[in-house]
Amino acid sequence: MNATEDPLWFRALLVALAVLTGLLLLALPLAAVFTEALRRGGEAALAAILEPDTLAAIRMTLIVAAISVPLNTVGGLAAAWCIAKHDFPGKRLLVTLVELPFSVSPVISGLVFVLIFGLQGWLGPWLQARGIQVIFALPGLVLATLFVTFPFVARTVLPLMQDQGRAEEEAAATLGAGGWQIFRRVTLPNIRWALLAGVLLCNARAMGEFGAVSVVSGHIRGQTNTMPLHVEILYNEYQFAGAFAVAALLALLGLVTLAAKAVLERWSGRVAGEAG
Amino acid sequence: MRSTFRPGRRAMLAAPALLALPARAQGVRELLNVSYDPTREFYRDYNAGFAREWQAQHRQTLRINTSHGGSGRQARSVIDGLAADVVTLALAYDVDAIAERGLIARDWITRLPQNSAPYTSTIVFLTRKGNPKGLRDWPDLVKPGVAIITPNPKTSGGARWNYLAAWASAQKHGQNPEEFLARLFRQVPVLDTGARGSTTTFVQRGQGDVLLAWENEAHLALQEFGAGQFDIIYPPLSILAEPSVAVVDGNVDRRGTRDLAEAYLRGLYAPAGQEAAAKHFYRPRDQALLQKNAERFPTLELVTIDGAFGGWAEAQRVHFNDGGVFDRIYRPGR
Amino acid sequence: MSASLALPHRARRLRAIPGFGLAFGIALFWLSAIVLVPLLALLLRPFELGLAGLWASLAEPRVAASLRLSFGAALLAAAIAAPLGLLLAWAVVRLRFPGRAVLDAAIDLPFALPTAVAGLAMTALLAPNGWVGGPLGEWFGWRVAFTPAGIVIALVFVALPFTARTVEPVLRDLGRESEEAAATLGATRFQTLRRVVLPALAPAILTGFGLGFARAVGEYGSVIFIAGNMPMVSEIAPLLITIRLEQFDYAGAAAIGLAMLLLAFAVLLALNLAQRALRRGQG
Amino acid sequence: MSVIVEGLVRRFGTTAALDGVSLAVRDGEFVALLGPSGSGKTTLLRVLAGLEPQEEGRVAIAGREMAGVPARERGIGVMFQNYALFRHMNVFDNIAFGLSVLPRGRRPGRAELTARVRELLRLTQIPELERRWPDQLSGGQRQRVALARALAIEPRLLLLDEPFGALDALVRREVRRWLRGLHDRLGITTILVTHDQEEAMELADRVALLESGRIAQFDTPSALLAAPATPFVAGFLGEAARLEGQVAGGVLRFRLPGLPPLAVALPDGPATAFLRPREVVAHPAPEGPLIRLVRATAEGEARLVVELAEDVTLDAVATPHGAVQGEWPRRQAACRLEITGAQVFGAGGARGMAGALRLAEVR
Repeated sequence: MNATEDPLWFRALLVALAVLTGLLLLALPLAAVFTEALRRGGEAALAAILEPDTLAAIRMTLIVAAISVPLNTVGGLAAAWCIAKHDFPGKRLLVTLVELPFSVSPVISGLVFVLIFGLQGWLGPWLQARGIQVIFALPGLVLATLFVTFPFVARTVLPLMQDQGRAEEEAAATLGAGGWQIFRRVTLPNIRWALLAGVLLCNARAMGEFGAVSVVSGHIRGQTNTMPLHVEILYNEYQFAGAFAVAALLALLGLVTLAAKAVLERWSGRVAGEAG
Repeated sequence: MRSTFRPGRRAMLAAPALLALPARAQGVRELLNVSYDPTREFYRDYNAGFAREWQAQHRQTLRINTSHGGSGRQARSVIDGLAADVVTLALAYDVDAIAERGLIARDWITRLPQNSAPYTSTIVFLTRKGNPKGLRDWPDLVKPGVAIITPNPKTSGGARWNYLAAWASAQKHGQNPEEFLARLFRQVPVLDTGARGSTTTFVQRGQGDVLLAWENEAHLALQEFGAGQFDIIYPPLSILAEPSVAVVDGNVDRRGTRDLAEAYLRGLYAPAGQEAAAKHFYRPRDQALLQKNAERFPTLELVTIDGAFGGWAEAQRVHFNDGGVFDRIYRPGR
Repeated sequence: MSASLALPHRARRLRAIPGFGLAFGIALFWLSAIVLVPLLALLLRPFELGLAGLWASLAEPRVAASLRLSFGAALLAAAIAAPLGLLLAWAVVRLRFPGRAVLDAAIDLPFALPTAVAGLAMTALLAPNGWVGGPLGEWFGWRVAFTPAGIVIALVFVALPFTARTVEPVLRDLGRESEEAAATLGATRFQTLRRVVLPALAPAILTGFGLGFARAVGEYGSVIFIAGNMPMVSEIAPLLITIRLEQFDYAGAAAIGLAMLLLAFAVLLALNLAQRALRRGQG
Repeated sequence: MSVIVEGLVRRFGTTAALDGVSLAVRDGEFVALLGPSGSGKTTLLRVLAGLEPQEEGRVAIAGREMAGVPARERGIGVMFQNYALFRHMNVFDNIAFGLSVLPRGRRPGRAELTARVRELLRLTQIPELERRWPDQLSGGQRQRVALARALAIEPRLLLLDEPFGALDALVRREVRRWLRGLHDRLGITTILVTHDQEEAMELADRVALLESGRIAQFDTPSALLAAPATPFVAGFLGEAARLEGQVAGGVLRFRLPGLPPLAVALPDGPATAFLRPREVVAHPAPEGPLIRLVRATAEGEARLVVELAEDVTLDAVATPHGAVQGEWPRRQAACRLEITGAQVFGAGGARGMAGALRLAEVR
């Protein structure tokens, strides 16, 4: 027996415990979603998804994600690049601020935009006078989603960037490359898989956000409902199978995200492994 | 790198376009009705009929959007700028709150007949089949071992009606109403945020022996989940719930939808509107129609908010505001 | 929006890697627009009440109780999720068994699963007539859904990936050399784990605990369905914020939000300090 | 291309990594920056490359002031400590990088670029590695790729940061010769950072010895060895042992027993002497300091460690002409030490050469 190998019974116990935790805490809720969704059969579930209001919610969710994820990717990359590759006063503060939205309750995340853009808020009356609708419309949904998904890209990419150090970027600088060239040709290729994983997580969260979006949505059927909000609406209409069908669709998106992320990680690991 | 990103970018741009609805036809007029939870089914019916009629009369296609949620939350959204043309909320208090911010004329309640409430409802008990705990009147609810499901009066308009009905009954029976309500709420195991949440808890999760519910919600629950599982019990005394409707002046003037909004609300008083209300278990104002449906809407003693509580503003202040009676019920040490 | 913005005193300071100005500009603009300005609103709004009013609004027993519940449940959930996360990380990194890859991927599930969906699923499972809640009630007489216990379970679910994923890379990095060294020095396996492995992992565990806590304390979607929402008992602070909002009490709602933010910050700061002490003790 | 550095200062927090460095490198010269770790040599290199800002002082390269000129515009070839090869590019792309980021107008076409890279591969003698990835290369190969990459931009100045650190001893020696040969062929002004004095002495025309952010001495290797300017230089170079003593009347007497006095041209007072092993010769003797260790060297002489006092030892060489051949030198034998020369510094830092005292001078 290896010196650092635990006895078989102990390892078996650990595996059993881990698998049990995984089953109880992770797999069971998922199973519940799919079981409930299929309670009235696959066709009923499909019909619920193909209903116009549901399709509108799916469309809204995709639009919100399509706007907010790229924005957060650019911003997150810029912040991570500054933090990992440059020195400047207040760097620690920037790191903390980037992580801040993680510790803010989603309800507050929605509330802050109501406080600013609401009719009782700072900019509301001015905006309304000009016919600009921010909250209870797409911009509000995007803002709330941006806030909630803010740290994902930066946080996934930053450790890797810091780990890789600055030597390659400095080498590129001495070879005459400009900032954008360095970023695009040296930094980005080195972090692309981590970046993609971060973008995927960001996307999953953007599509699944409930609390913050709920505050700023206005819940107009077929217009400002996203999928998670539509789940709640269907649920409140006693269309449980429909609610869980949409929930299952969301869960499926999440699962695809996870699978893609796992594949990415394995792939990048293999690429690195092959090269080394 | 470059080649792997390109198709992704294209797909991302294409995805929303794929799902995009066709551009809206010209001449379509839109109306947003911001309402509360239990009216979904009713307004879906009414909207379809109203749009048909409007199309026939004005040659305009209508697109009526609805937003549903807890009554208070909906009022708050309108206050914060949700561009509602009409509000159809659970309580006059919530409409008052909007009026206070200047979006609705202060005298809104007198602009339409019967306190601007085109249909009414009341609070009833929904029990398990056969009413195993024998709950007939409000005092029965606080018998030991009875679990009561009701939403939180702080967040749910319907729950405030429940609360006030119980209060009125306690007064009638000569009990200390505050003590009665304290006992009652001690027997509530789950306090959902909205009426729909409570119904789900009672029906779906099997919690509690009795659900305090809008009359229309109780009927709807029977209809949705099978009549064989639950009984509707009418207590001898309850409260007259008057869900209020109003045109949001600030918004219709801005959006140019006043004619439409006013017609929409007036239509609720018209025969078609009254019939739709009755069909969805709201008590119509039309006496003839009410008589015709007497089987669904049994007569019982109904106190009014103005008569028993001095109006909504007063009831809200005394009972539901922070530091009011409801908060006292949950004071620690009781 | 150039370097001069960051460095008012040194207008043209030389930087090793070019491109800082633009990137910093983007980052700063993005941060301000999406995070700082909105939070400023949260910071300023409560003071409309005046200091006394602000205090009165927060000192109310229900608010205090909900804050106690939110923070207590989140801390407890993080404390439960920390060993569970360690267990999962250990299983994924150190043990070989069929289904390991699936377990590895499943750890991120709460990240990817929309919180409302998680809440519905948890409620369906744990309700007295649910798959898990039923047997629990029948056999043990336990009630989980609609009690603080339900809240804690939902929060453990939410916090788990944070604790597992912070420990995992450190564990992977740790290697077996130090354990082997300990073994050659005559330590028993238990002594090795307790005196060599655990201290090495402790900062990561603490970080995971902090992240899990931060995520759990504000959680709304997955808790609201299962909480029961009884004032003084199972009413979480975010719910109280919504309640205040629905009473049109913006300042009061923002006050609770601010209190939560500051409290969460205090907890995270304390954890940070503890972690620094821990590292120093090791260094 | 000449490099002029004057009064350069660079601080990190409160500690000064460079504390007023001045240096003038001639065109085509090979200069080594030598010093213990933390002496500021890498910082100096990074300031020259434009990777660290200069806070005070000036840097001029080929007569052009460098303040505010970013690294990318300096046209200086840098070989980094761990080579910093782009891990996601193969060898060809690594070398081609500098050419491919030129402004469009000056960027060579594909054919020309390929030709240039191939030429560099030939020059660095690694044409077969063109399609390999950085992690498939050995240390020596990586080094050549890094050099080829730095040379691709046709630098007028080449900076090498500990370029041999990652190589094993045998490869090191070979690569060193090759590098110096390449320098002589290309004639590019080269500055090398190293902590290995043997490396610096062998490669460089002149060596700048750094001590905590200052240049202690800048001279040819032989001059450094023959005439160290400060006690630090004397102590750092040539494994010299440091011994304290007292000068009186032109005679240095050591504080420790067992050492003969030396003649030195210094005023009276305390003094410090630096003795290299070659300058201390042990003769067999019936009594005296004991030999603790004996090590044979490839050159055929015996290196000794002699114990002067409790826990104080001195490196020495043994006279090959021992009384008993084969028995001498051996461990635990007593010996008499003769000192053939030393660098001595007086109290004020005054330097004097010391030599063996002729008998007549002993009073």
